[in-house]
Amino acid sequence: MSAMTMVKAINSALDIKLKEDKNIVIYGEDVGVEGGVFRVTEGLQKKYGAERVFDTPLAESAIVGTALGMAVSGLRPIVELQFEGFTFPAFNQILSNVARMQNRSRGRYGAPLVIRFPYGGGVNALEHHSDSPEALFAHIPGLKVVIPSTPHDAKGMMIAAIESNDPVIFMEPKRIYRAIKQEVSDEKFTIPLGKARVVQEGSDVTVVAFGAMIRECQKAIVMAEESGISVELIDLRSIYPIDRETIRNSVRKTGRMIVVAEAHQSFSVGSELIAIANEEAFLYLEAPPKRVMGYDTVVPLAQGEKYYIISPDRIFYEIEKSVHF
Amino acid sequence: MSAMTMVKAINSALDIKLKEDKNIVIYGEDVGVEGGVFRVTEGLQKKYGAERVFDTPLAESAIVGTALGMAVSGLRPIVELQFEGFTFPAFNQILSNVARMQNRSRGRYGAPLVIRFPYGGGVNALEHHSDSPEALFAHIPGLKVVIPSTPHDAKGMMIAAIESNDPVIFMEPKRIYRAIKQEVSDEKFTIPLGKARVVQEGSDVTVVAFGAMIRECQKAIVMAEESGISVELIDLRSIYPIDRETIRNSVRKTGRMIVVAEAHQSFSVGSELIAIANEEAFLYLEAPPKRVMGYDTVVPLAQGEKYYIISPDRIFYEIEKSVHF
Amino acid sequence: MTPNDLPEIFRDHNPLEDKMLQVIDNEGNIISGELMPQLDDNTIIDAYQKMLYERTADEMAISFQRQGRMYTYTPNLGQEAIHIAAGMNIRKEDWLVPAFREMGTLLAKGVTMKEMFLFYNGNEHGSSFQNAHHVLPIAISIGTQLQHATGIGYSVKYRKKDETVFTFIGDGGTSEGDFSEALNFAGVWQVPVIFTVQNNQYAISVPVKAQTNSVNLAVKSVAFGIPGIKVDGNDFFAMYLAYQTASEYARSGRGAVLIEALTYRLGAHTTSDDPTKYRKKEEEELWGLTDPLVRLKRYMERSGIWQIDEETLKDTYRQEIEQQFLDAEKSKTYPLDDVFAYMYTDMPDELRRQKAEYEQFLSWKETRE
Amino acid sequence: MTPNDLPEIFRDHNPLEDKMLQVIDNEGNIISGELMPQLDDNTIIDAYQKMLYERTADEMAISFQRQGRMYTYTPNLGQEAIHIAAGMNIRKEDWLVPAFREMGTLLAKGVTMKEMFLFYNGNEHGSSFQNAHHVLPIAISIGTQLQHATGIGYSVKYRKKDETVFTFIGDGGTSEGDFSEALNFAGVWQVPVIFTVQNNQYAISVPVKAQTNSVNLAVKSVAFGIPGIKVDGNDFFAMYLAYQTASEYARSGRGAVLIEALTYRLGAHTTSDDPTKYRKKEEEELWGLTDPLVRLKRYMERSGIWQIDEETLKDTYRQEIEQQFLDAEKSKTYPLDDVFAYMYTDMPDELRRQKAEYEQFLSWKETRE
Ligand SMILES: Cc1ncc(C[n+]2csc(CCOP(=O)(O)OP(=O)(O)O)c2C)c(N)n1
Ligand SMILES: Cc1ncc(C[n+]2csc(CCOP(=O)(O)OP(=O)(O)O)c2C)c(N)n1
Ligand SMILES: [Mg+2]
Ligand SMILES: [Mg+2]
Repeated sequence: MSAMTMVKAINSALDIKLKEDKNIVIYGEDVGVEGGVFRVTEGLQKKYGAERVFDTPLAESAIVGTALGMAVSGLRPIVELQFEGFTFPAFNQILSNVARMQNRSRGRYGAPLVIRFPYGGGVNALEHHSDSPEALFAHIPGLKVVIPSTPHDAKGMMIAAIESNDPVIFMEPKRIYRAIKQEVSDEKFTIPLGKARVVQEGSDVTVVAFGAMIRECQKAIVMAEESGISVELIDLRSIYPIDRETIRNSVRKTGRMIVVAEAHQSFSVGSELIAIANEEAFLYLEAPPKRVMGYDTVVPLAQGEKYYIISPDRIFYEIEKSVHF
Repeated sequence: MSAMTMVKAINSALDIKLKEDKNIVIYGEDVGVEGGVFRVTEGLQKKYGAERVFDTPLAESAIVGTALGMAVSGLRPIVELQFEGFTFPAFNQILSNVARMQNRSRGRYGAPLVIRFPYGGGVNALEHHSDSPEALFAHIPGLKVVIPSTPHDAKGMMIAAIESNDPVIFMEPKRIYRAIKQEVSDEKFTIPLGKARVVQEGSDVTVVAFGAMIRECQKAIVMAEESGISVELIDLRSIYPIDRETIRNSVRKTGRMIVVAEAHQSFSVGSELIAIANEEAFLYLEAPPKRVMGYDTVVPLAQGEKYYIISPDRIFYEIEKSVHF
Repeated sequence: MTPNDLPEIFRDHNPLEDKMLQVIDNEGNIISGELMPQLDDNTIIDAYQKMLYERTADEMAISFQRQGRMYTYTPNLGQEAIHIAAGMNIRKEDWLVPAFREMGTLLAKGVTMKEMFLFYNGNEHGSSFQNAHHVLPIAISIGTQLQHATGIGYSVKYRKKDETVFTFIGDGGTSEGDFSEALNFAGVWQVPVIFTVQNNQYAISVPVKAQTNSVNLAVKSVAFGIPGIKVDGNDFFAMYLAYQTASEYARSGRGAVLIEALTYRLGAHTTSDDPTKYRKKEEEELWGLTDPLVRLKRYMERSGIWQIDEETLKDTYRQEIEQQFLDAEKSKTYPLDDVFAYMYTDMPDELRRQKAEYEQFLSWKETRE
Repeated sequence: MTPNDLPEIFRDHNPLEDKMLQVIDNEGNIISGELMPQLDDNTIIDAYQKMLYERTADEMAISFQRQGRMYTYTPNLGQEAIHIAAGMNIRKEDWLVPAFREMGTLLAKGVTMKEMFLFYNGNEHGSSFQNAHHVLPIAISIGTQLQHATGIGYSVKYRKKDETVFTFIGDGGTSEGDFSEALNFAGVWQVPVIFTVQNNQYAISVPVKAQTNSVNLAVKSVAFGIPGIKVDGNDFFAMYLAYQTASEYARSGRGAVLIEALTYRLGAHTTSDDPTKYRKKEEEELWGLTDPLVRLKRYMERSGIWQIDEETLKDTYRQEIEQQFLDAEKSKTYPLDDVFAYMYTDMPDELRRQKAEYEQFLSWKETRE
């Protein structure tokens, strides 16, 4: 066990898998010598050589497109895209090929690869550095889309992602890259993809969140508890496939659901979870399931971000409203 | 008035606007000499010259990227992307720039342009020619996303789209490009973007659809009526912004909602409409709102498409289930 | 890349000077004897037969499509020399990363006409290429496939395999950003990839002069620091020589190569296309004179190695191809399972749920019927 | 593009031969007198002052950022000759489509330091460029801006305006597919766009030799059929001459031009970057010798036109810049409205609803406090 940030935990996962499997290569912009702009790949080039951990030219489509070529020919590439805002030059390769090669070739060629990138707001960044595009990836059939909320989960989910024979979009909440330290095993372990985690049990209302929002929800829950409200907190972990069972069980129990996420609210994870709550627990609903999410606007630059980002008191406000509906 | 297919109606809209406004140019792959692979721009190059209606090199990102350049400098470009499956090389330009220039420059530069393309299944096509990616565009703040379901609407909405000072994604249901003929005015008229249309009033259940699915819903409604079920059919017309008011009024009246759309169901228009039904009409709901949509799979090639595409009896089946919930 | 590393034919046919590699002319006369690849008569006859087979298969596919027995089809008419020359130089262990207009090369790798028919009949099993080794499915999203090829190149190099990657794109495709990125990565990584641009003069209706202002397409290699050469794509011997040389170059570890094969799409873009809308009969006739089959046949006649009873041969081909078509038609089953089964290696519950829902509908439907 | 249409300096500095346009050396000595642009002393002094202003502003911005009074900032250190030369050749009616590292050119077009500070302080109003004509906001998604520039070029040509488009990208950016597509369209459309690649040797930590295998970046113009030239980007006179020539070329209707400006990023990539992780002190020192300010100053000293009291001048600049910074800090208001107001020209009800919902929360919050 060591105290690890999420950055360190992901680095540890990559390290373990690089050591274990010669077919794994890691590449992207600045991941080699520099170790990534967030230092997630720090030290790995030194340890495993520039043939296995390396920098590429500045071209996201080719980073992903070549990764698919590697994957169909026996390698298991892990590529970094530098920020969520720079995944879109690669969107065509992801949607049209990475997600579809397995189906298109009727299983003849698969795409065992991981595309990882930092995402999300709250870091006072320039444009394109504060977005949460998980819904765009989750709507694409053929992908798994996952987001960890703790160092422990980040490590176990990353190892599972690398070992998955399906392509995984691994989104890293940059706001908590270094904000949380946690005791994490130095050994190899995995957390199965596709399963949500009940962070805390409760009986009055279900709060579903993921990534950096879990921490904000926990702060809100302290406020709720002071008001005598019992909250069940679910960390979704996997955006696709989504864990209907955990949602069903919880909402049937509490009768209330609040989704907390940073992304634009329309056509979002929030919409999807509300649909699921209706499909799975319609007769149990005591208040309308609610999304507490970003606006359908560009994430404001640093000075305006306070209006956009979801604060604990905002979450508490919605919890209270739901309970008193 | 003339009997027009949707192809002809859109052509008529383009013709009227080209004649009226010298700042309008139309371009894309094969739209000039050839008049587009679906002949939507037929005859326009001849009429308005190759400076205003022209073919480009095969590069969707540049087609959209240059259109934004034209738009900020006073032109009003209308670009065609050949099929929905080939919009994705341009996804970055659309999301990162077209949708954001107005906000980024605090209104100094706008993006009055139209991106139009055929979409949807049911035409026995090769891969990438049967998809319905409306949710991907609708999740991007800054865009308007619209889909006509009749020749009349196509013409009026296209003229409105061209006259909009905001960028419009204009999706054309290729399955009904020529399948429906309708008397349409030869004159200029507009249909405001953002407003749904109540195709038919009813009291038992609300069916929300758009594009080629309207026709399928109408067939299902005949079956429903035979079973004594009164259906209200709403043609959404605008995917973003979505017309909450029309949905609210209808669902509050009927207490039931079924969304019919071709796209993959997760993180879709269906999810969004269910969320809206909850937000706007929770206490009125008598059965869980339901999405009748495509699977989270690639749209199968021609031989398997029958399993994927929504048939009238499938819609009727869901209407019945909802009414008897 | 110092000029000395460059094979002679690349140096002698500098695309910057817009030179083109050619071995025989339209009449089948040898233009440059020293360039004639060393091929015995049987190999040449074999090449011709393969070109004839591809042409026959194309003609039949078009006719099946017209009969309404097949969906949209993309003919290869006029581009056979490229496909067969590539096919004769590609080894079992080499990779083929196709676009969508190189049937002859697919067949050379072991893809069957039955699979081609299945694919154009709307069944994904036509892309699984059961007996073909190292062949990716047809790529429809133009340009993307070149990046896969470059990635395979990296993987081959990384694992120190003796495998070369053959990949294809059209003239129109060179305008896609993905084309440039793929060649740029290949240049930096120095990987064994042979990029062929089949310049058949059109991207659907758009002529190549509207695609780019560069003097030719081979010259684009300069931007990526890899050798490029423009070759007469309707001259089987020139194409053979180009692939032979490029393969040696790639196998020797010197990296990627760009070949522009100058050809002409004799037929329509697809069976839904009508070329009379955008090109002149005279132009088609002029290019018709460069037909690769005619040229090779003339060469064989002139050099006395013509021994082919073409009509009998075509009949044999027709029967065989028809049989494969019928097999494909017969195997035209598409169980519901196939929609879901291949999306993931381990199917998520969500897909199971969606499938079950559809099956419930089917049961309801049955009870009603 | 026949060679005769090409301006002499393009012909004499063929990027295929990796030649570079240079007028003065590091010591400020004239290398090729016949290339020296005709500039009077005051213009040269003015150029130096502008470079000095840009440098001063950069130093102060870095220091404001270090004081925690500003967010991440991208310095221009070492690249001033390019920016000021471009700025002196760009006219009011010309368009500037920037990347994110050409502050001097932005200032020349009328952008204010206050706006720059507002932007790097996290306020979109810093991109509205109130007093600047025909300047697009800073582009962060690398490569996309070149396509906007090409589109503006089309619009200028279509409306028969005498306007030239200046656009910029870094060495790393040349690897993006969007770069190639933009230049290819510009070649086909023959539009008045001057593409500058600021080759400052690095894309964050990645050296230019890892970006591409081409002999230089100017040579990429060959792939698009437009003229290209490699210029010493730290030589103000060479850059001036390049822009003068390129502007004439573009204005004469002959089309687009690619300029590779060879320079060096003397500072960090951004204020969050630490270059010692990936480059050697010796390398920095070596390039330090080519500092464009030092070179121009030496030239002025040698030719006896040095009349600048640099320290006094810098002090004036500092005061003026500080004032603009304070103005930016003062205007640091960001009403909730600003989040919603600019997304559409006519705000959809949906955004009104979302805003109202937030305002309800704010009222609740107030009652609780
Ligand atoms: C990314 C993308 N954009 C558009 C299309 C539609 N399309 C199919 S073939 C074609 C023309 C291709 O021309 P070329 O590259 O010259 O190949 P050819 O068809 O001549 O073999 C187009 C535009 C596509 N398949 N992919
Ligand atoms: C599409 C895209 N990918 C990645 C980034 C992240 N990024 C910002 S600057 C930079 C390096 C740019 O290098 P270069 O083009 O040489 O310009 P320079 O910073 O040297 O001026 C990168 C990778 C980005 N802004 N846009
Ligand atoms: Mg072609
Ligand atoms: Mg750089």
